[in-house]
Amino acid sequence: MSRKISEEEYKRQRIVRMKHWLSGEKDLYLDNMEVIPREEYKPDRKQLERYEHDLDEVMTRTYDTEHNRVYRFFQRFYKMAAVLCCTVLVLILIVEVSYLPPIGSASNPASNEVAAKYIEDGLQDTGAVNIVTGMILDYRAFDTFGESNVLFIATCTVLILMRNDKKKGKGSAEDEERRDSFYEPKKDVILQMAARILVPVIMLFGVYIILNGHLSPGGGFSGGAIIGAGLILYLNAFGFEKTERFFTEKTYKAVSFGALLFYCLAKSYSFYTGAHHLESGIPLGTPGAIISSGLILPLNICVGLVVACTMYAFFALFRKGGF
Amino acid sequence: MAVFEYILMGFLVICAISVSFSRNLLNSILIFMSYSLVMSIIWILLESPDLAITEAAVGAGVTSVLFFVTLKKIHALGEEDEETDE
Amino acid sequence: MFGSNLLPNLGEVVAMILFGIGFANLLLQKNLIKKIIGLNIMDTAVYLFLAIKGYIEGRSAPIVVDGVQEVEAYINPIPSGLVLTGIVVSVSVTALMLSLTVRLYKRYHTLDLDEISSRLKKEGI
Amino acid sequence: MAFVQNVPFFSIMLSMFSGIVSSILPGKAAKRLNTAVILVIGAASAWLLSWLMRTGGSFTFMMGHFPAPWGNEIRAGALEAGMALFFCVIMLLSMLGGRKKLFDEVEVTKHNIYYILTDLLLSSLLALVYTNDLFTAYVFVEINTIAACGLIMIRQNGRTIEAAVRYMIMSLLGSGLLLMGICMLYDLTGHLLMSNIKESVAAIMAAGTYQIPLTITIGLVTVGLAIKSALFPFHAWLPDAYGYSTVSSAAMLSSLVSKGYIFLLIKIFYCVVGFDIIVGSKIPNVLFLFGLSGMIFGSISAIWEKDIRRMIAFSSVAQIGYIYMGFGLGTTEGMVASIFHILAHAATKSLLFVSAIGLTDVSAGSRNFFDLTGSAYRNKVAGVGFSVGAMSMVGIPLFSGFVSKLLFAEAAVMHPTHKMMPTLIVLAVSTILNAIYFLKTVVRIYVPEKREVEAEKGYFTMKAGQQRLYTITIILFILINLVLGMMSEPIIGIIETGLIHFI
Repeated sequence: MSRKISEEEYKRQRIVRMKHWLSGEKDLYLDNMEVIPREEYKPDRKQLERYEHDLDEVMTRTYDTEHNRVYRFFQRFYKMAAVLCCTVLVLILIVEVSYLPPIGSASNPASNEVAAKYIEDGLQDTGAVNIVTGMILDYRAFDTFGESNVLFIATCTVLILMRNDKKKGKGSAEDEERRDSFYEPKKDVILQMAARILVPVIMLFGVYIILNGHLSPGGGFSGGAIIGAGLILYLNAFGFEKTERFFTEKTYKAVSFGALLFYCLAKSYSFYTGAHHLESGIPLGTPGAIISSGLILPLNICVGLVVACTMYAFFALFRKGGF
Repeated sequence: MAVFEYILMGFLVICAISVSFSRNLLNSILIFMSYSLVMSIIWILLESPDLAITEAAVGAGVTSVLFFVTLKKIHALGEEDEETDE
Repeated sequence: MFGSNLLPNLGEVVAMILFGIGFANLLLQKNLIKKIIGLNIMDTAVYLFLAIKGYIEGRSAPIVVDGVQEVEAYINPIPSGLVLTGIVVSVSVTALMLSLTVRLYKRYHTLDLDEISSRLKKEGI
Repeated sequence: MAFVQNVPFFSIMLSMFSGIVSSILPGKAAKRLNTAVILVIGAASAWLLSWLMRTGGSFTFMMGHFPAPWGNEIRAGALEAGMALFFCVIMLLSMLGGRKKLFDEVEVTKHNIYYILTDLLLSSLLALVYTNDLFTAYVFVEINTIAACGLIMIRQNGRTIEAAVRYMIMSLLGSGLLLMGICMLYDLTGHLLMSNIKESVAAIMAAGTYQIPLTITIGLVTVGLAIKSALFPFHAWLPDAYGYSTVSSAAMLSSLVSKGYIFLLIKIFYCVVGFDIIVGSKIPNVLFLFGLSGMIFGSISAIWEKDIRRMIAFSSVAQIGYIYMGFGLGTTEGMVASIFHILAHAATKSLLFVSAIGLTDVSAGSRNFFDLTGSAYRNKVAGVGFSVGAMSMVGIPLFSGFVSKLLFAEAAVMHPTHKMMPTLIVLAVSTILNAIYFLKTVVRIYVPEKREVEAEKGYFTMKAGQQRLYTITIILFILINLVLGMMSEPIIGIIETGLIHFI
């Protein structure tokens, strides 16, 4: 009742018009402005169509690879240029190599105080007999953590591409069965016999390499790859039915999630204490014993689990888009 | 470096070139596999056993298996017809 | 043009030639699978280069034996560590590329990338 | 050690942690976690930035129990903190702006993977920004590449997979060269840590040994990173990858992924080799040439393009040319202009992608230039956003693009040698070309379409109230653009102090 301005005036206010325009209730420009009459649109449309038609024509002629001489010339030219580029690259690299310090000599810039410290204090600092393992899992652990993330993200991308998500579609059960049997290995006696003997040995060897990663050559990654190879052999010999008893997508998720999470938390703890000059409070043990060298053994096991699962997962995803 | 290493390295180059020019995909994958094995031997000679184990397990093992599966899948796909989405 | 260390560095020259072969394969091969093999050759060539760099005449692998911890006893451990990390990366990338190949083949029934793209351009989606 | 100094370490680890946790979460929870993590990291980076501006200088943070030449290390200064904050803001807005589209275009079962990819992408970007170690940089470059590939092909049709393959091939060529360069640098200096390499490089240059291999090595690293960031002759993968992926991915790829590589290149120029040596090695001249040709060629291709998203993608090629041209000037002013252009381009290009998707949505999904007639009336928010982005790209005052063009021109005028005239001429030509294709599009979307035609083609009108999240995103993007354009002084100040602390 106590309006200061009339509704007409209110509606004419700029802010109200802005609001209306934004919410699209009334199109100021279409309704209140002079719109070009319809007739003038028609030739425009025709022109447009002609233009598009011409463009299509040009496109088809351009990409008619069999009859287009310019295209073929360009292709050949590109190839020549690329070969030339590669040759020049190799030449440049060889020239560079010829100026590099000679290989095999002990006075190279690369064998400096960094390498010396790893060799001299590695055993005391990390507790690992294998200096390379001590280096990648303790001195330069951040790189290695990044590396396991590379594996993780690669599995994610392969999952995107290869996983079959249409299993529950109707009518696909039969199709699924056909496809499954298509990819399943045929019952091969020789392969099965060989697998029966080889798989336990391969597995044992992989476990040995992982557990001895800080004592002898190898470590989480190589051992994990060996276990993965063993699993792949088992799968090839006995088929998905057998492996599904102990290895499904859930197992994969649980194992790799647990291992990566432990890795992440352990390394965060170690980085944090390291940066603040706190004692990490993890005993290094006696060098040479199996249970020694602090976090390296558990981390090796984690890496091994992740790698083994990843390798198997790659294979299973490639084979039938699932586990 | 010993003569043996140079022989192996020559073998590496031969493998790499023949991979590029072989017409059969299966052959190229097999050649690549032997390339990896030779590489791991060279690494043993260069006193890096960690690398040798890893390369033997990964380069000659898992990677080649992945190549084989891909090849099998592609040939299998050639026989049956699928992929209808989008 | 060439420096003085061409002959002593023959191993590295081989690594560079391999790198070039891999590079050319990755760039020029039409077949996707061969491209991927080229990628692997290129990566291993870099790793070979690194491993040769770490090698020092007459020293043994960096695993402490009998408590000997002199610098003179072992080769440089850093390149080995870097190569280990690198190998993982190249396996992951290979798996990713192979799965992309399978998907492309499923859709276009060819492994030739140029043919696929010219077909795509003709479709003009 | 102040508590705030933990922020770089904390943000890298937190984003990785959230990526790992997202692998077992359902899509919605992963989405919430992703948003929360980006917000937390952005706030923490802002805190770090304000602290660094107050105290000045930079600091290093040990990753592990061992000090500098033996263990890993990360390093933070004003520029790094600012970049981290900016990346977080742009990533958050791109995710918000494309969320609705994401639900349509990506299978439901794969939503959580999308969030894993973005989390890891963020962590790799942060690591690239903060790292002080070349090999760590290489590992995270690979994570960045794979994540970007995943982002391209998560919307699965033939085009995106083909684009992903092309992207991967070019990127892997770049990574190979980068890794080779890093190995050779290691061989020449014996270090992987940036500050130590810099000392050794200075010693090498002083002694005069190994000069030829050093120059070639720098060239390898530069070419590798240039290939990865789609500098002009290596851009073949870019239009398809940006044009056909889902919109959040396109926005993030153009504004974050390539910028991460470029930032790493800047870091290598300043912290690894030293800017004087880079300028002395004549590599900037090559970058200058490629940058100039990229500016012209990208714009011309964009004019020919009638698909609006590919047009924006080609415009990216031109803008990356600008950035490399700034490097090529070889002066500090040119570098400041380039870094400012990184910010301006990131803010504008993601705005353009997000608003373009609003326009195409109301035009029955057609991306054809001619079908967009009048779409700015059907979706007003998107229309306003697109116009702002276009004006910024063209370089109209008040918007961010204007400031960066001004900086480039200033840097060119202050340049001591003969690079002034080519820079100014190409800058002018490229601005005109930009104006041709962007203003053409703006005019096209504001030409009214007849009601009957709209009804016939199945167009509809999208009100601001129906897309609240989208509207907020666009408004925030416009605000960032205005802030960059009108309050550029303090930002340029941050860049300059950051560059000083780099040395």
